[in-house]
Amino acid sequence: MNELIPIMVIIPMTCALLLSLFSNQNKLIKGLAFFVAICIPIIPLLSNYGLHYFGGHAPLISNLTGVLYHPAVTYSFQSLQKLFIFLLGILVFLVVFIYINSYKKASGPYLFLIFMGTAAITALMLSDDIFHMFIFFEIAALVQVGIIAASSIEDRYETALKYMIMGSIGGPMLLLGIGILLAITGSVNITDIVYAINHNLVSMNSPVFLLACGLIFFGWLYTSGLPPFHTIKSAVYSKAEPHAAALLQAFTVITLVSILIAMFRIFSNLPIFEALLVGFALLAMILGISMALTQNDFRRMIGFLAVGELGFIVLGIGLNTEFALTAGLFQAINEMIVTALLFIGFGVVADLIKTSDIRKTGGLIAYYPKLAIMILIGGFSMAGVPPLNGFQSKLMLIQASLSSGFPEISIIAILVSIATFVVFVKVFYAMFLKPKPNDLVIPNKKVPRSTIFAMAILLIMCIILGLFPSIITGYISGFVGGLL
Amino acid sequence: MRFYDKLIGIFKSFKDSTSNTGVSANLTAELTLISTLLMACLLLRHINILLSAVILLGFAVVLLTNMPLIPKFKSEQDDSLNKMLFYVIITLGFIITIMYWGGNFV
Amino acid sequence: MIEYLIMIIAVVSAILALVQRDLLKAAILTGISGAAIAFLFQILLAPDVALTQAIVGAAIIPVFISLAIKKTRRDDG
Amino acid sequence: MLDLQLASLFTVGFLIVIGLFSAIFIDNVIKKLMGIAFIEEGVNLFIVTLGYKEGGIVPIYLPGMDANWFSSTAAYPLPYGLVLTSIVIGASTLAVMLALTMVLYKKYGTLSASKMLASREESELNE
Repeated sequence: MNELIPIMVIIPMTCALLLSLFSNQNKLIKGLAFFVAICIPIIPLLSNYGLHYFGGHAPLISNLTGVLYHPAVTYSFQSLQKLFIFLLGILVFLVVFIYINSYKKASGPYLFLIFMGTAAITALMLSDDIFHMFIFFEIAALVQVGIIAASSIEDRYETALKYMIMGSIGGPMLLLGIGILLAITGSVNITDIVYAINHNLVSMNSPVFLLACGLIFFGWLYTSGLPPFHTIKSAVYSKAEPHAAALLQAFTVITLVSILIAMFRIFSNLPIFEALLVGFALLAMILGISMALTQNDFRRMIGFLAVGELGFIVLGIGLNTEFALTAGLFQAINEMIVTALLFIGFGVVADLIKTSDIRKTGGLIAYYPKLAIMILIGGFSMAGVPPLNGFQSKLMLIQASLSSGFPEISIIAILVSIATFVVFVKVFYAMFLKPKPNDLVIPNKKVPRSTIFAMAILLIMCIILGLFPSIITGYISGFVGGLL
Repeated sequence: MRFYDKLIGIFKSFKDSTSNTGVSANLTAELTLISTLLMACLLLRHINILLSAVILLGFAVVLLTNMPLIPKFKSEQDDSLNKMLFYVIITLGFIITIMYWGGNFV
Repeated sequence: MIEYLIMIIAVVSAILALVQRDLLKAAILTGISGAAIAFLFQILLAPDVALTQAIVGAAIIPVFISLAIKKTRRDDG
Repeated sequence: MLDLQLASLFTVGFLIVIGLFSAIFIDNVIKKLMGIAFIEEGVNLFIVTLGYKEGGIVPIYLPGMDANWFSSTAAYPLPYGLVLTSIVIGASTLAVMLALTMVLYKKYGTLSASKMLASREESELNE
């Protein structure tokens, strides 16, 4: 059923507007949010692969040149989109579940932000139109700012304003790049742009085309939080509520993947594009891990780790072989799951003991043993310990970099994985195993059951993907085969 | 011998500010940073082997003589808007320069 | 000829807005720059965009900025 | 005389450079935000300039026009459609940033970015 493709965007958006409208009726919005959150992962499973043309404007053949062009905004739904939207749906469901269970009075505007963000990210993933992507990129940035500002952590407004000022430099640069592409190809549809480039209607060597590539690349760096934006992105993660941070990193990963695939389709014939991708991926890995090791705030530490892990995704795509692309996209999925688990786990600890400074924590394993084990396994998965999913994708990436003739990259990847492990040993020791400091007050409160449930589901997904990675890689390699 | 003394001094300089775990984490960060950056320099051999050798040696000397790198790195990557904007603009300039003049050569 | 004059007005009022000490004057100069750009859109054959820009650039943005100035402080500092 | 399209592109360049300059070098947050508004206006002007055609007409099809004549003389309307959206996005982004500035002014009592948006870790060390 191809009609379901626009529904994936329309349902969360409508739900967001309704939630904001009825924001004073607590029961109603809780029920509506829960119902829609269940629907969101189901719709992509029911939908068929295909294209959807808004307004029914099917592609036309030009009388003059005989070239097919797309007059409508086009949504393309393929196996990769199915996978990512399904996973995003599951994360949204878990986040909404945690939220409506842990607060007596649900806030309509806050749920509005969550669902609007979901709609924007889904549209970003589906869209085949580069200007459409820009619109939802800006909406996603605004939603992220709203989610940070709605939290109760200190210094949130400062971080929000900094993020927006950065975004106001990154966003117009992206738009400028899109404008240049529009000027030299006359279209904003990615398929049309790719056609024009592949049939030499556009000179690949013209400085204007290269400038467009650079500007779009810069805008993409902002939205995905790679260096030089890694400091602000990790601050954004650490200033959001725990469940919201889990959602924000999923937004970031999907935005990264969708814009990266669009850029890859347009610019992959430029050799310098791959060099830039690999360069920034290595920089993100190195800076992310070295900053994570030196932090004392464990939320910030996970924020930097999440940024560093993004480097692995970009690395896979920058290597530009079929196997490497599959590995990179698989790593994206694993990172979404594992980082969500860690943000929820660490965030709930920070909420309970009212501090996130590892110098002031200790001895928590006696109080929260379940939480400790889940966080430990999550950390192992992110560091790449064998039977878990992080191991599978990192192994694939290392093999891919070896087979494409870059042994240095695989050594760097291994070193970064080891350092990630060190970060987890440090933070696990400081939080759970170290003797309890005298001034640490542990409230007589249990971990909310909904949080344990959400973490358990994410953990089961980690283990299943680690044991049977072919569930996911089949979908991805089908998509990658069409991309190359 | 002098180099060894310097290294010991660096370990001690970490120690005064943080705890035991903090020292080991900072040391790991330091070693990871140096080794990965030097490894990344090796990638330049795909452009020119001589260039990569020269840059690798130069870089190694610079990194090892400025040894407590992590405090410098950390102070450069803090949350101040001015520092962030500085690096953002530097990166924008870098990308545009590389693209505009070097786009056809790599 | 008028179009070149409008371009010069847009750029000069933008520069003047940034060198003002009084933020309220700067907000008004931002509005002048926005209005000049709206005229430029009309000259560049986009009357519908010019209408939107005339509302947003010449009225809404200066009003937002002056509201923010009213809630904070007027002098540059 | 300078070509209109080229002159317009120069205006774009000036606006973006002025905007970037103020966003980076001016300390007052409200002036930073004004600079950001100039960047956005410059980019919008760039995209509108793309659609301009010298000696063309406004791309509105009126009854009685010859279709071939219209398609060869009218300006390219796609960029104009896009700019409408991006103007509104720019205005809403600016509004959110101004609101955040107002909140932060209440906390700090200053509009200086180097005081308001500085790193918090330094003040922790001083304690």
